[in-house]
Amino acid sequence: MEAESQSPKATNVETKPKLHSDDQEYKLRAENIDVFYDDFQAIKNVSLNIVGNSITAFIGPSGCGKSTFLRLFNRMNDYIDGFSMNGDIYMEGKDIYDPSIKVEELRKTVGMVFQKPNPFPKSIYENVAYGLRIQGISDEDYIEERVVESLKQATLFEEIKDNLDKQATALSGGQQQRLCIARALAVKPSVLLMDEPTSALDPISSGKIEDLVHELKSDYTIVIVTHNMQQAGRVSDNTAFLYMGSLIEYGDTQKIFTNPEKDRTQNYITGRFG
Amino acid sequence: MEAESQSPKATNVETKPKLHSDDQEYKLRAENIDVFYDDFQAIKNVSLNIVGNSITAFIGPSGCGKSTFLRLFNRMNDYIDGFSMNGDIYMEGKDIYDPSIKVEELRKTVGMVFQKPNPFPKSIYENVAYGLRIQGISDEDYIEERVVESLKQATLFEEIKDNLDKQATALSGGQQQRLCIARALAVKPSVLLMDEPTSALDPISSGKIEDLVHELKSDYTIVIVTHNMQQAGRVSDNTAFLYMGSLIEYGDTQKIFTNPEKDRTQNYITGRFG
Amino acid sequence: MNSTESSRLKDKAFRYIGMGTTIACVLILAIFIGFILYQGINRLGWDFLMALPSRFADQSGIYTAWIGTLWVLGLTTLISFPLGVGAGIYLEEYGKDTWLNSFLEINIANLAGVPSVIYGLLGLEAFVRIMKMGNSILAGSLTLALLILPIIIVSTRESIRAVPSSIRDASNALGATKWQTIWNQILPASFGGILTGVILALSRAVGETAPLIVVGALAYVPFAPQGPLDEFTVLPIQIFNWVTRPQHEFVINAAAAIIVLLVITFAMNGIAVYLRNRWQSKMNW
Amino acid sequence: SCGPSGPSKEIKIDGSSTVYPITEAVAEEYRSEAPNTRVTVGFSGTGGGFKKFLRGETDINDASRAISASETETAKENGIDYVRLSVAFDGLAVVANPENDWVDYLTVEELKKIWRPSSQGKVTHWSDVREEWPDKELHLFGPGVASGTYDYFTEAIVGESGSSRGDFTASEDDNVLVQGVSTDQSALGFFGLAFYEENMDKLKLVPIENENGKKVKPSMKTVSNDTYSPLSRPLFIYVNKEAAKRKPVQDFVNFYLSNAGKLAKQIGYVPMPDSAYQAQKEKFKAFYSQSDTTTAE
Amino acid sequence: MKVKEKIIEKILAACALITVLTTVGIILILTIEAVSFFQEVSIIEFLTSTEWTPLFTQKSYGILPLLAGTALTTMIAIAVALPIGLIIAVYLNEYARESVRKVLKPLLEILAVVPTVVYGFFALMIVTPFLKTFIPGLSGFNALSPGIVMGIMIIPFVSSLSEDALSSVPDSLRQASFGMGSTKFQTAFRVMVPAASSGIIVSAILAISRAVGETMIVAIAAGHQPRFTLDPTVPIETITAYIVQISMGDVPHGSTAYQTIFAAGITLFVFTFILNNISYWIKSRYQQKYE
Ligand SMILES: Nc1ncnc2c1ncn2[C@@H]1O[C@H](COP(=O)(O)OP(=O)(O)OP(=O)(O)O)[C@@H](O)[C@H]1O
Ligand SMILES: Nc1ncnc2c1ncn2[C@@H]1O[C@H](COP(=O)(O)OP(=O)(O)OP(=O)(O)O)[C@@H](O)[C@H]1O
Ligand SMILES: [Mg+2]
Ligand SMILES: [Mg+2]
Ligand SMILES: O=P([O-])([O-])[O-]
Repeated sequence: MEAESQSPKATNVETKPKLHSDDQEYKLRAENIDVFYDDFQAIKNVSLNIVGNSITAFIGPSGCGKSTFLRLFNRMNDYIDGFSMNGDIYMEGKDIYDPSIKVEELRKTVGMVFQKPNPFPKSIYENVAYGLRIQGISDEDYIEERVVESLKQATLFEEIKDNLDKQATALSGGQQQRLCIARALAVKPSVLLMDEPTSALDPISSGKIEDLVHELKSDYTIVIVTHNMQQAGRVSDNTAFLYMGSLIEYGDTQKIFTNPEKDRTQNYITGRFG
Repeated sequence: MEAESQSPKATNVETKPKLHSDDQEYKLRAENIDVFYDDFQAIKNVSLNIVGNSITAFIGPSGCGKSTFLRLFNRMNDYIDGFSMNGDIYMEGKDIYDPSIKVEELRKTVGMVFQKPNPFPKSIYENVAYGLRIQGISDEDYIEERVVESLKQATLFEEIKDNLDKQATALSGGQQQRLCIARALAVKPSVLLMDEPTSALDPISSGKIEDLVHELKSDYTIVIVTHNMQQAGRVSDNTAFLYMGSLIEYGDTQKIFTNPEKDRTQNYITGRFG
Repeated sequence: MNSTESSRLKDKAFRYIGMGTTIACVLILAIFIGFILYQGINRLGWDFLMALPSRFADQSGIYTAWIGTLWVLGLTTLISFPLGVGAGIYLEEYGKDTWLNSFLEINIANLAGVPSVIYGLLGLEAFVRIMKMGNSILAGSLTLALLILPIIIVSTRESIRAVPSSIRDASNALGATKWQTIWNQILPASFGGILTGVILALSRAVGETAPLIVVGALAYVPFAPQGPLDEFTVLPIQIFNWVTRPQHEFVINAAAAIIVLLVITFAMNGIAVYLRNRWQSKMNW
Repeated sequence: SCGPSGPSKEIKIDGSSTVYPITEAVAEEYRSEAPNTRVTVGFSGTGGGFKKFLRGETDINDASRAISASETETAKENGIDYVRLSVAFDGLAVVANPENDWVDYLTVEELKKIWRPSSQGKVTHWSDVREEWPDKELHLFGPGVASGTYDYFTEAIVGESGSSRGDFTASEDDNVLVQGVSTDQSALGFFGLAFYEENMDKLKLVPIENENGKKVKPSMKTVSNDTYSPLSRPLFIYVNKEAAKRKPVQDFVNFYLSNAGKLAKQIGYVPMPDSAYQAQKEKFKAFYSQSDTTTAE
Repeated sequence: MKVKEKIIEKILAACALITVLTTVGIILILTIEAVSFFQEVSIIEFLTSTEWTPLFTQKSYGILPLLAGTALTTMIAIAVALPIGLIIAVYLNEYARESVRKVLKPLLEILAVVPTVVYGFFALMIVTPFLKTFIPGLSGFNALSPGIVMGIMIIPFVSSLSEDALSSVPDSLRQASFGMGSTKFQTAFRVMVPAASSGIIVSAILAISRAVGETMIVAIAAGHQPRFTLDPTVPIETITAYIVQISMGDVPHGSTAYQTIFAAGITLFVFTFILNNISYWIKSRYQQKYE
């Protein structure tokens, strides 16, 4: 029920992302998040709303907490020793840290792609089928259909369609990363988290992934961490700038890159620090 | 018998270091040096003469071959698998790669200080005495005299004179590095090679080492590798700029820093690449 | 939803199965040791340690056995320590990356996997018969020394490898010869690790039975040995001898002797672990 | 505790595991008599012991049978002279597991059926021995081939020394046999009577029908009066001549003969009459005092 | 100076060559005795006859009963050690907290330092009587009890080596699996274990090799009866136990009976040699994979 002009919450800042008419329209909402690793506070009172079917980029210097924040949305921090948090994260209005939420279910809805391509040491086919198999699906026809479709979505199918039995680890880095995206897509998530998905890749492979991300936008809500300013500028609708655990500025990517409100953002984007 | 105005050899360059009247005055001479690590050529046809009782700095971007070149002068590359070289290195006119040369003897004349302080896990006293002991010297009085004198030369004596029995590893980083210098001095070398001797140290410790290097100049020929432009400028008489294994420019430090002949040198010194 | 439920259930079940299995193993060990203590602890005493073997179980002791064990241990150390450390130094410091080195490496890996009873056959033929040492302490010790040599070599190499190359560089740059560097720097710096490996290897030797039986140490030796060419018995063989007797009193003797053997083995392992920790914390370069 | 002892104060004994307990007991008692004499006793079996004895490696050999013809041959070749001294009697006990409730007695014929070589792999169940017995697997235990007990048993039962089936648990260590039989319901085994007496509670003694048709259990009495036949026998020690010239050996053997009767009884063997021991002592004395006869140069 | 250096190097090389001498010695001794054995006994009989009675009047030299005994106890040991070791490895690596692992792992490794003669005692005095309460027909000497105890003894080999293999699998795979919504169980058995499979196989092979060569446990608790059977409840004999049994008596040098222990020894050596080399080969390939 928030007003049309309302901006997403952020510590001490009022920034303007692309807005929608209804609270329901926020696919993801983070409210007053603190994250601690033992005594060290990695995220400091960050609030931030993300609308559906958009691409949001997290930028900031190394160690500012981008990955930490991203991983909150599929609860991947849960396994880290010493991790603790305050605040709430909602997905489509539901508190994902509520005890009634099954974290395995959540992760099927919120897919994730990592910095370094990490295919399983199995065949290409079995990599993509993995998410379905662990759900107990055994209908081979359905699995095959999903594998092919996901590989097509990830624009990988044409390159490897004759080699679905090949070991995934034998693919090139760029292909591996697209495979990892296909693997995430196979279980039909609605959110896709990507943590520096191209930082280990050459420029050509990176370009392919960027194109792919663009295409996926119509079906998925995508949050992407990147240290590549140009990439953030090219690919995202909204950008959040984090610095030492705090959200400095958040809003329309165009705006952030051309006319940021904070000097810090300005300095970072023009490469004067970080 | 070379003419007074002759400049040291360098691949495709004519640069002017501080000159002396006689070939004999060149403490060290490298002629047409190629170095290979297996198939990879790390040094490409470099020639370079160094006069006695001077400080020569090697600068250049990481991986350009500074350390490789420096370590030729005490044959420390000999142990590296796959190392091979062409060309000759003379010290006071003698070819140090001649089979008749005993490498252990050479190293007593050419001391070396490394990037990370590497004292032995023994007492301070025994660290400095080590070089004497392995020469078979057993006259304790003489050893003590050398230890004290070397520590004094390395401007460390005052700080630790009451603790000569202390473990050397318990000293601070800067003290450890001065200890390593004292250790090298104890055997009365005439050349001192230093490979980034201050890069692991804080600015204050670095300053002390720089002062020390300056003082040692009157007795030793010093060759120092550094990635710190300011340091090279402050400390050295001559500077050699290496780039991808080639010697780009070599000459008077003042000249190199204020008015280099090559654009590459200019760019590197002003920090435009490297 | 359903599949998530069952996955979670399996997950939970395995957590308990895993914990249960692990604890069960530790528990079995506890039961074993508890049983031994229960059977044997009352038999232990000064008399038991100092008595010679006897046909009466309650007058029988392990004097000859532990003296024999000490002899064998000492002699095995004397033989295997210099050989193993020397071989380790050679492999790590000399002739690296030669075909000989990789051959030696495979060979040592293989020797480490040869069953101990085969070493017994080697000892029987080579030492007892060809070199005519008979069933002596020397023959037994030589056999055990060969048996533990691979362990000592491997741990020596690991310890030497743990010494940072900066130490080696520093020594070389001062004009030290290879051996001077090894003797003055590498060995002192790796000594803790080497010692750990040697003690672990010896603790294995203390418990070895089969190779000694094969070289002929299973005799009734009612007198403590006085020299390396004497016949001998050791604790594990004394235990074996008593275990095979049907009379309960001898079984109790066996249990008591096992307590002594376990104390020795655990103590050696404990010392080794302690040394390793101390060495590792000292060697944080 | 004891001072340096020259090699001459060392006495090496090996041989029969049946005689071993007697010799062990004597050696142990002798420790207090002559603390500086080091007596070592092995139990390689009579045959195994003779191998060493005839190579001159041991001074005394325990034997639960007389020396064989081929062994005598070897002795001549090696120039070993020796004397045989009797030390006690023994019976061979045939034993089963206490839980075995069917075996009441065995005839010599049945024992032969069980143990002869041709029965290997054929007589494998109790029912193969006597039809009314259960169809349970027959697990056999006996002394190893190096033992005099084995030789004696095969001679007495099968008819040829050293001839038997091979598929049984054979051990020179009688303790292993006791353990095996006492823990295995379908076991049948044999060994010296003394081992039965030491482990009576764990074993069932099987009576043997002798040629008079009487079912006899071995005991002190039945062995010494010869009614337990054919499985009773004398036990010996053999002393090397060279060794017998050494004073410590003479002392030890005399001590042995003086105490064997008492100790044998303690352990479960059948002692000889005192006069017999006296006769053995004299035989021994005559042996080591006489000049060399057999040793050729 | 140079001369001294050379001498030292030669001495050190000699130390290293002792290991070669050892191998040569083992192979030579086994081969020489085995060759004279095979001059008496046909290799066909050795490999095919199902009876092993070299000491009796009706001599038969079939190694199969000893091999069967070795195979039987080894299989029982592996059946115990492999699943338990693997479960423990997975549990310690994927489930247990660091503090728990720090306590449990060294405790488990105690199992591997207990001398084998002590395990023989356990097998004979504890495990066999315990098993008898379930299996009344169990002989006092049998393959089952020493097999199980041997299995317990080699659990730490399997668990430690497998855990090393599991922990060398990059964490990114675990992350990927969790990120897909897998439970720890699914992650462990569908991703981690397959990814670590070569290391786990190495641990299994080394465990087998160890079980094949284990001597005292079987010498004490398995009986000494060469029997061509896979029945775990009756007395059997392994190759190793046979060597010990013969060594306990005095079989004269040069006799065929004496040579049998070398024929048995070379059989044992060949098996363990093959196993060790397979594991060495897998290990050197697999170590390249994750480095
Ligand atoms: N497991 C952990 N335990 C303790 N501290 C951690 C842990 N992970 C991250 N941190 C700390 O939390 C802070 C934020 O880390 P995070 O990985 O989120 O940064 P980032 O912005 O993603 O950096 P980068 O660009 O280098 O990936 C850093 O200071 C980091 O050192
Ligand atoms: N042991 C070696 N084996 C193979 N290549 C080597 C080895 N040491 C150095 N190189 C290569 O030789 C080149 C020169 O190395 P060197 O260490 O001399 O560079 P450098 O100028 O000292 O660099 P830095 O400033 O990083 O110390 C580099 O490309 C390096 O990768
Ligand atoms: Mg990150
Ligand atoms: Mg360098
Ligand atoms: O050991 P034996 O008495 O049977 O020879």
